[in-house]
Amino acid sequence: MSHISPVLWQFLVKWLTNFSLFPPEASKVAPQMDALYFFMVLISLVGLTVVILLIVSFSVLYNKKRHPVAVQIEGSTLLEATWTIIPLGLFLITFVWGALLYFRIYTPPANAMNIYVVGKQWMWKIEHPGGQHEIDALHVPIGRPVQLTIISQDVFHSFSIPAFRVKREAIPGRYTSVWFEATVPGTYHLFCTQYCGTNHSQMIGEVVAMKPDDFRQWLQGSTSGNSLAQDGERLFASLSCNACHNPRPDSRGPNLVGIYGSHLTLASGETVTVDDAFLRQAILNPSEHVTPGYAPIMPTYQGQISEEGVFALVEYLKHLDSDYRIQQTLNTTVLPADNEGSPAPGAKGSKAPGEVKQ
Amino acid sequence: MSEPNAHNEQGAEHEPHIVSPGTYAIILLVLLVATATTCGMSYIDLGEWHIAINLFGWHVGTTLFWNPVVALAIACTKMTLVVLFFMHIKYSSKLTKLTVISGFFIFLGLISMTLADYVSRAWGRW
Amino acid sequence: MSAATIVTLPDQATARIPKMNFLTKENGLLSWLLTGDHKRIATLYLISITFFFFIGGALAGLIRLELLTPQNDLVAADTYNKLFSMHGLIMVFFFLVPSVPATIGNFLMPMMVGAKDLALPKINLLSWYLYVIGGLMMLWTMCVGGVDTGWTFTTPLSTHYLNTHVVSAAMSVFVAGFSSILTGLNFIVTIHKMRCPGMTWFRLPLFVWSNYAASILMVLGTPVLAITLTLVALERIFHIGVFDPAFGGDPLLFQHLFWFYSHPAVYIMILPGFGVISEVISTFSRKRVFGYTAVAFSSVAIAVFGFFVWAHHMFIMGISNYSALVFSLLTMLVAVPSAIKIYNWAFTLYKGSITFETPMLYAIGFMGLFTIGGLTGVFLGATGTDIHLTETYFVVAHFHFVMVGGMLMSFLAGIHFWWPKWTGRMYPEKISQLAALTTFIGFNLTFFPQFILGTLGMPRRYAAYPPEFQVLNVFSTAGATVLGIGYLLPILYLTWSLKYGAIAGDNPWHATGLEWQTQSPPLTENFPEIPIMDHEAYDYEWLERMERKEVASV
Amino acid sequence: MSDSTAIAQGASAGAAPHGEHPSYQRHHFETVGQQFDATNFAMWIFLLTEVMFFGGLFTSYLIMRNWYYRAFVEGSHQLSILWGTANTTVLIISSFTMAMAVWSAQMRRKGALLLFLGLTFLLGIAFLGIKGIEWHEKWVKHHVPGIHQYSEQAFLNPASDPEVFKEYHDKPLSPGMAQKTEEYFFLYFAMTGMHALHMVIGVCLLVYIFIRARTGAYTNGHFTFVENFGLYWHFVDIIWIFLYPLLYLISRY
Ligand code: HEA
Ligand code: HEA
Ligand code: HEC
Ligand code: CUA
Ligand SMILES: [Cu+2]
Repeated sequence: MSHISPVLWQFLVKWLTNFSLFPPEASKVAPQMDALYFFMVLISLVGLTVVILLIVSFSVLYNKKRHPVAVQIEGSTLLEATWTIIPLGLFLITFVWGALLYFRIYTPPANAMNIYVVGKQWMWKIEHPGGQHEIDALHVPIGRPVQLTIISQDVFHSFSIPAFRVKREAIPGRYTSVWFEATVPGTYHLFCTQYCGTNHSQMIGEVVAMKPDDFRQWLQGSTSGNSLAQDGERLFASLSCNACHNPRPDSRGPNLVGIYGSHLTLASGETVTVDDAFLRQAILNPSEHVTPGYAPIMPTYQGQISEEGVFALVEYLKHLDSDYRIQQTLNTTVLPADNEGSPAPGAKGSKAPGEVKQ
Repeated sequence: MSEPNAHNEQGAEHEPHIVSPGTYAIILLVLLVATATTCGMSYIDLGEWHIAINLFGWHVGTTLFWNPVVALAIACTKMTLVVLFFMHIKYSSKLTKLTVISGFFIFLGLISMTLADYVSRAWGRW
Repeated sequence: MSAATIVTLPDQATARIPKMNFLTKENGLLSWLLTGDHKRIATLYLISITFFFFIGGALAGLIRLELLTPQNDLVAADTYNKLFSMHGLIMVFFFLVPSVPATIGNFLMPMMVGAKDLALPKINLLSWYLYVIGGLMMLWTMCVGGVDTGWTFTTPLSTHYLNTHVVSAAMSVFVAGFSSILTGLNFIVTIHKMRCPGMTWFRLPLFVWSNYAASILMVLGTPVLAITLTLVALERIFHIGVFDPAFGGDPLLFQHLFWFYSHPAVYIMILPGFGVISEVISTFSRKRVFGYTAVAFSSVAIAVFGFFVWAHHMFIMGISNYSALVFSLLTMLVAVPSAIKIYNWAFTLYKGSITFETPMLYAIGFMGLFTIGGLTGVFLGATGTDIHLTETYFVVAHFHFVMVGGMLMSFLAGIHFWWPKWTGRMYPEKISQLAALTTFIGFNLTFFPQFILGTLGMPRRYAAYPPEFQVLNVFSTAGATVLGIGYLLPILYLTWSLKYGAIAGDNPWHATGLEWQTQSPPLTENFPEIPIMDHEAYDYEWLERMERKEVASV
Repeated sequence: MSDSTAIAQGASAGAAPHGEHPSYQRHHFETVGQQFDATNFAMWIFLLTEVMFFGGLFTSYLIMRNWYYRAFVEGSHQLSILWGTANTTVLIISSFTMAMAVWSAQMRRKGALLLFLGLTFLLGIAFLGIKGIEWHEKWVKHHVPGIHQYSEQAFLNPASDPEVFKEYHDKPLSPGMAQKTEEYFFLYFAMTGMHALHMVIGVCLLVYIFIRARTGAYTNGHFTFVENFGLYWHFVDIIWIFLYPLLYLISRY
């Protein structure tokens, strides 16, 4: 058979082995998304079937041969109302359902572990809190919510994991975030879905969801020696941030210990919550967020720190809760906690503003 | 061969209303005074108004500076005068009036809905 | 003064093409290039957009060929990017936006309202010239190397990261935009000011209503695109930025401004098509359109609401979640009027007396395909599912269903429907029915698999893709070939019919519109004398009475 | 853009005589009134497109102003209130003379028409002249973004050139913010430039109208073109009425 047309044969084989109508459901939100998707398929089928049924049956019943003289009809308010209200109702249901899902996907839970993602033409750089760097690959444990903090270094990109049904734009100059909880171990596609220039279609990679133990092993195996926070600490010293930000009483800059998660009142009267985005802004555009009691003397670091560097600084400042030295020794990477009760050091919100040790 | 009045919508306006020079002069005067006011006003600090709402832990707040608001209000008044009198809208057909209004409606839609996005970004953590 | 509109009986056996008509009035190239006659300008438009359609189609062919295999082996990634960018730009701005309004609309609008010409004939001609200038700029851009921004000109990619001909492409769209503004302006003025005696708003054919709605969108939306593209060009030339964050700008601002035009633009692209469908369905089922007022007002509702849903293209791009909520809700609301239309058309068939000539086949195809396209739009309008589906082939399939399955189908329906009026000759019926069927089959084969691809997660604008997506892509490419044939056929037989087609007579379809109550092809002045409208639109009983009367008087 | 509308309408006057109708009536209109109405309405629609055209710029301006308020204040203080106010006055008066020109045409007074057209023209030129002076100043100070090396030095903290710095009574800006003044000037040039472009088109049309008015073209009862041009001119005035407080008067106290 195969000698007749090898191309056709291959094609058939491929079809039979690879054909699927649906991507794998590998995250907690995937079945929820698919439920809505199927609901919409269903109402679409109903709507479409009605349209087709009407057309076909009228075409048969009232074609010229059967029905030579048309009967003029103005319209019908009742019918008009029917096909206004039913689709409207169905669309509103999809709206509410969709919105719930949307807020779920874009609102990370407090105990999520944080992984940083930098997009640039044309690769994804991933920074784990434990200092593991990855390029075009992302390793995550299953059964734990993972929050991605994403930024782009140049143009728009979009971080997409179809098997998890999540996707978020990487925007230059701004953090965005998305979260997921992988459920099935396996290797999945990672795509850049926003058109970003020549090699847009090469900006792809793999997401590897692993059992917690495997993940722990992977973390240990691929550590770079320093945790991200330690990288940050080095930067903090080498950029001489500590010349001004230090625990000395006469320091020129505010003490940054425990600042993460607290509420700051700025000189302009605004109150802000210190989060990743604020820290980034405070480092790159210090003049826009002046703390009362301090002169606006902090220089801008725009263009001097790479986005990965900013991530490292942010991660460092996040953990700065007692002293300017981080309580970590080299080679001890941040490991995810197995039980919900004790969130990992990287976990967001693990430290409510009240507990801040000053 | 034509029946002028059979045409819809234009019957009303064969002879456009002629506004008298006196009216124009008054409008000119008002416009000049308004310009002077705008200019003078900008040297006075009209203060600001803090709007702050605290809803279930959300801090929704902005500060409204009166100077630009007043300046823009005056500009809008000036515009209205120019449109009504210099551009004869006061004496125009309903259709033209409606056209102008709907144009500004869409214009405001563009500005307000875009700004609404920027403003509300601060409300959440997105 | 005639009391009733002119009706002359079609007598296809002995009919001759009238000696005096708009095509023969004057001869020579200049008489065409300097014409003020809306029907000649429509003809010029028809020729030029057909030209651009085939260029766009050829690019689509290359896209599909490249996607036959997972690797990027036919063309380099850069070339591929240029292919789809030029394909999108040409198809949208040089084919679909002017398609129905500037050709069929231009041809019919004055006749439908009972006027001798559009209100501003010179402006109309100017608009064609602007179109041509814009088109030449686009062709020039293509010849010197093309542009690879995608049709959406996404900043900061387009402003600072590409070294292709972004500025000339943007300016070409700018110029073409003004062409469409002027067409819209002309229509609005004509509809308001040029209606013949007795032509009240609710006697207007629905084609006029839907083009009116589209014109509002053109007039108020397009300028925003113009200024946005100007800013893109300035930013590129002077290296400063309102759109590039590296210079303190905001790329989302570009998105807001761009989509403020480009969402209404999708309704510019569909509303005139709705108009064609109304005319065709009514004529071939010999019935007044069911729920005339509802259909008329739904067009206007789409136009008004259509302005306020633009951010549904930006759900994952970092707009505020609250904003996403509002825009999603409005998107759902704007989908309803389309549903109203579809069901009203379906019910127009009820108790009609239906025949299935080619325009009707296209119209029925339209209803099925547009419903699918529109409903998948709702998938994208729901914020949650959009996260998964956006920027994948699901979107590509969605918009080809509405644009190609919707608008292109209705364009072809319209061209066939009014071809006898336009040229005085019939197109060959059997082969055109075959063409309609071919496009329908080819279309589904091309674009249906793309829904599945999108759901599986295949991103759009990919020159190479993971091998497991190949099977569906092969289907799609195969379908595109069939589709291409389906589109080549009409151009062949329509050209053929110019010389050999049967003489059509004035009103081969026994349609009620004013345009059918004058000779085919019409006089330059459209009507021997200005008609007086004394009946409702789609009043087939009136038509019958008139025809009977004429028979009696012969 | 705008001139084309007007030209095509103006050309209508040249149409061939047509039976009992006045020579300026185009053949496809039933009555002169219909013609007037249609062109007038068309002009309004056209102005709406212009509103949306500037709308994009205003939106960008508002967002940037909110983000970089300090830079916008400093940038704005670089403009001369005197020139700005003078220009506003000039433009408002020119709007008045234009309205009077339309009135003269309506009253069929050729002399007055020519006078007011002439005045409008002069005021238009005056506006452009003043604008030119202002732009020149920016050029000299290297405040034209993009063209030659943009100089944010003057706004900088610490200012590199104490002499320049003395001019500024406000607190100097941080480097990041100082750079954003470029954003202000970009929008300043985009907005006033787009406005000036409209003025230039208007002034050219005025010359055309003036020449034709001398032959009595608009004082024969057919003043549509003057009327429509008037609408255009007032529209351009309105844009400036908004540009003036937005660009010149940010936080002057
Ligand atoms: C002709 C063009 C056209 C038309 C008419 C539409 C119509 C619609 N579009 Fe589409 N759209 C595009 C062209 C068009 N679109 C293009 C070109 C893009 C991509 C741009 C790009 O990124 O390159 C796009 C992208 C696009 C997106 C963004 C996707 C993304 O990038 O994430 C969204 C999201 O909301 C959307 C939604 C809709 C909706 C809700 C409609 C609605 O108007 C549809 C309304 C119609 C119906 C709903 C069908 C009829 C209804 C029935 C028969 C009732 C059924 C009955 C029951 C339910 C009982 N479209
Ligand atoms: C009106 C709009 C319109 C029309 C009619 C079409 C028609 C077609 N489009 Fe297009 N398409 C768009 C608008 C349109 N498209 C837009 C806006 C985009 C997005 C661009 C972007 O991402 O920026 C897009 C993107 C797009 C893609 C996605 C590219 C990507 O994301 O990587 C694909 C892929 O299959 C595609 C395919 C097709 C096909 C097969 C047709 C077919 O229907 C075409 C059939 C016609 C023919 C095949 C022509 C037949 C004639 C010949 C072949 C002979 C030619 C001969 C000579 C010239 C002498 N289109
Ligand atoms: C010249 C002294 C100086 C240097 C160097 C400096 N800062 Fe600052 N920093 C300040 C001052 C003063 C403030 C408070 C006023 C302000 O916000 O501008 C501040 C504020 C901050 C804040 C905001 C917190 C708050 O309470 O407002 C952060 C975060 C910060 N600095 C981080 C850094 C980092 C990271 C570096 C090094 C890369 C750094 N700083 C270098 C002086 C400095
Ligand atoms: Cu990065 Cu596409
Ligand atoms: Cu849209």
